[in-house]
Amino acid sequence: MGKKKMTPEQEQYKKLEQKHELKRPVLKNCLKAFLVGGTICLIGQAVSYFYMYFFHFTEQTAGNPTVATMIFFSMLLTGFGVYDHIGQFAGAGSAVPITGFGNSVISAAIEHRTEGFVLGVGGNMFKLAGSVILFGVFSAFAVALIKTLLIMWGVL
Amino acid sequence: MLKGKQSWVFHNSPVIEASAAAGGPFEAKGKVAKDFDILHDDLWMGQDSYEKAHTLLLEEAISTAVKKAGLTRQDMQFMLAGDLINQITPSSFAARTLGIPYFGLFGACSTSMEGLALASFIINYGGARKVVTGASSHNAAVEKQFRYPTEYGGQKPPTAQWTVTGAGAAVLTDCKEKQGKLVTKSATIGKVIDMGLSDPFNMGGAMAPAAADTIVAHFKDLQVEPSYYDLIVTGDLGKIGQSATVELLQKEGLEMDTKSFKDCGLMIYQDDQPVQSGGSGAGCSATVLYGHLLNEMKKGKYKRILVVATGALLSPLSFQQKESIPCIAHAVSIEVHP
Amino acid sequence: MLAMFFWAFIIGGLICVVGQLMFDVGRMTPGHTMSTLVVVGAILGGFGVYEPLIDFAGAGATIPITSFGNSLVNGALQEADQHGLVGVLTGMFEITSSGISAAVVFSFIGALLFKSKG
Amino acid sequence: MIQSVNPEPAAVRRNSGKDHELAEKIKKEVQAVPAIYDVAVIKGKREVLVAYKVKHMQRFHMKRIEKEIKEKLEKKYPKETFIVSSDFKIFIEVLELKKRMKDKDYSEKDSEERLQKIIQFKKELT
Repeated sequence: MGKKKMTPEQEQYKKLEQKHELKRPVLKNCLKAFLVGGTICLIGQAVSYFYMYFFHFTEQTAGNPTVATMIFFSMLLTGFGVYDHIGQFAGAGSAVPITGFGNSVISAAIEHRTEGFVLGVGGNMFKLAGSVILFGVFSAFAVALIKTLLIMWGVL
Repeated sequence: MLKGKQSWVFHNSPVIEASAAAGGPFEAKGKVAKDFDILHDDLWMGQDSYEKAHTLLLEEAISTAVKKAGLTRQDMQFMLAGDLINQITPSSFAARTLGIPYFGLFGACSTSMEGLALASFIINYGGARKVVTGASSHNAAVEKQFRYPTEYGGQKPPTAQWTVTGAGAAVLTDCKEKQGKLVTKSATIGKVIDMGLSDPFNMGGAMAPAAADTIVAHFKDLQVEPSYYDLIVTGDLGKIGQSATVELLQKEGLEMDTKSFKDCGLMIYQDDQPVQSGGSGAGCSATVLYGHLLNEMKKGKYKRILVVATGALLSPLSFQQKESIPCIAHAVSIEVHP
Repeated sequence: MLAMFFWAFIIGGLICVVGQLMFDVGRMTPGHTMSTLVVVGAILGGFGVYEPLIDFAGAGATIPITSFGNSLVNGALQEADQHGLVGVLTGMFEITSSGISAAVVFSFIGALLFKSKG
Repeated sequence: MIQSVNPEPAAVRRNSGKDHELAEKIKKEVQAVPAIYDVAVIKGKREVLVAYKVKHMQRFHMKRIEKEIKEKLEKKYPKETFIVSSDFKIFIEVLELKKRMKDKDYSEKDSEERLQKIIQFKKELT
């Protein structure tokens, strides 16, 4: 991160420190992320088939209730204090799925409850997920705008 | 009296009359649980916020230490305390309840030794006859401020450290009867050192140079050898910080024996507790010293120890603004008076 | 149908591995990682490659956060198709609203029901 | 449902041999497409509903396949209106309708109504 210029002394220490730093078990972490992330998606698939069989949803429209249901599961797991343990094990496996998005909103909401519902819960709910919404919306705006303009000008 | 560049020698040997440690549920499962005076089985401790629980921990540690010294809080002339929360409110709120004239300190995780050094100084020069000092931290309150919500499923890397839920306090007096009692002999005040590291999930690595600097300064100022101490214990360097410090000291010509060079962050928890690199937080060195280590000294296991508490002086804001982490370390030596 | 489950697992898992690599090798914070993945999803959506991936992997593509970016783009494009440029703005949340509203509603319920466990 | 079911083609007008014949022919036509493995055809009073499953590895091209089949059918049977869908839900609905149609008491009017509902459903989802 630190792109600042470092003094030779600092550079030297950085090298020394890196020798002692515990290496992140990247391969193991990736495997765990794969298994847990895959399982969450598998559950999501089961939920969407559930909505297709028993409710009036098609392959295309089942996505919405599936996402909502997964976030509901996420709320329960977060509330009972399980999701953070899954997260420590799975890393991105539980952070990348929509349940991780739900977890980031819900955990912030629960955490700041002691500051009241307006300033605490309301004010902090999106403190982690806010950047996801910002960059999602802005990049979607840019992408959609460019594509629409290109279509209008007949390039596409 | 000032000795060397940055050290004090306390000729009047302020006495550590009594000390106490309070901890949370996670510490109750730790390696030194039996040395805690009070252990809570719930992080909330019957309060309605973690910050209040944090305040309660310090109140309890101080009250217990005062009681163990056979005194009342009205006998205390000053209280020196600090913690990691914004504007050190838990310590100040505890001071409000206790009603002792109060100095609020901030030295991040080095606060425990900053307090002990200053308290010793005040006693040594007759600035007071009875002083209480302490430091505390609360895992959930600190995580909330510095990192993510505790329920958030973010993965902590192996370099991360676990903030201790606990408070430690000690009562210092100018008691004339010193024989066999624990006294503070000297203190070395560290300078702020920044080696450019900026990963908040690797505090130990960032703090190691500060610890090494203070340790080197201590031996230079006091002109003693490391072997003078039975134990040199650092605050909360954790696995990475400790091994980096050993190497840094080696370069300065100070060989550290692994038996007599320990770290509170590595002493407090069991090996199988999920704390990654070890414990940290202002309560880490405070509980291990004022609980476990002083007990061991009373039992006669150690005669002279040097405690080097280390602190990372960052804030969530400074980290987000891509500032590196400035660090500090203060050392205090404690001996059994002959 | 079994193939659907299989590929949901594989594709979903692989997207998570990409995220894990961003954590561990790229040393990115979760916030940076998720934001980047959403942007990637939006761009893939713009090129029209994300929808076929959803056809192929089902929940394996709709559950990862990348689909959030994709559905934002699709919502905007659909609306733009009907109402021109203004639609880019107004249609944005057409499809994604369920995720956000579920997150908001359930978080509030969560905050009412649960206490932080620490 | 996990395996392919290969449902018989059906027609809403039970006694119209012509309709049955047409459904049969369309099913064969669609089945000939290599990317497809399970086809259900129902000839309604006006429309022909074609639901099918796409081989998994071909699912990337589902939209293109749908378009191709529709064009192919419309070219071959210009008089008919085709509703073509690869959506799993539509497939389930078609099977459900076929099950009901087996019942003698289920009138042609009911069948047609239900078929119209499915068609409506398919139109809504895009």
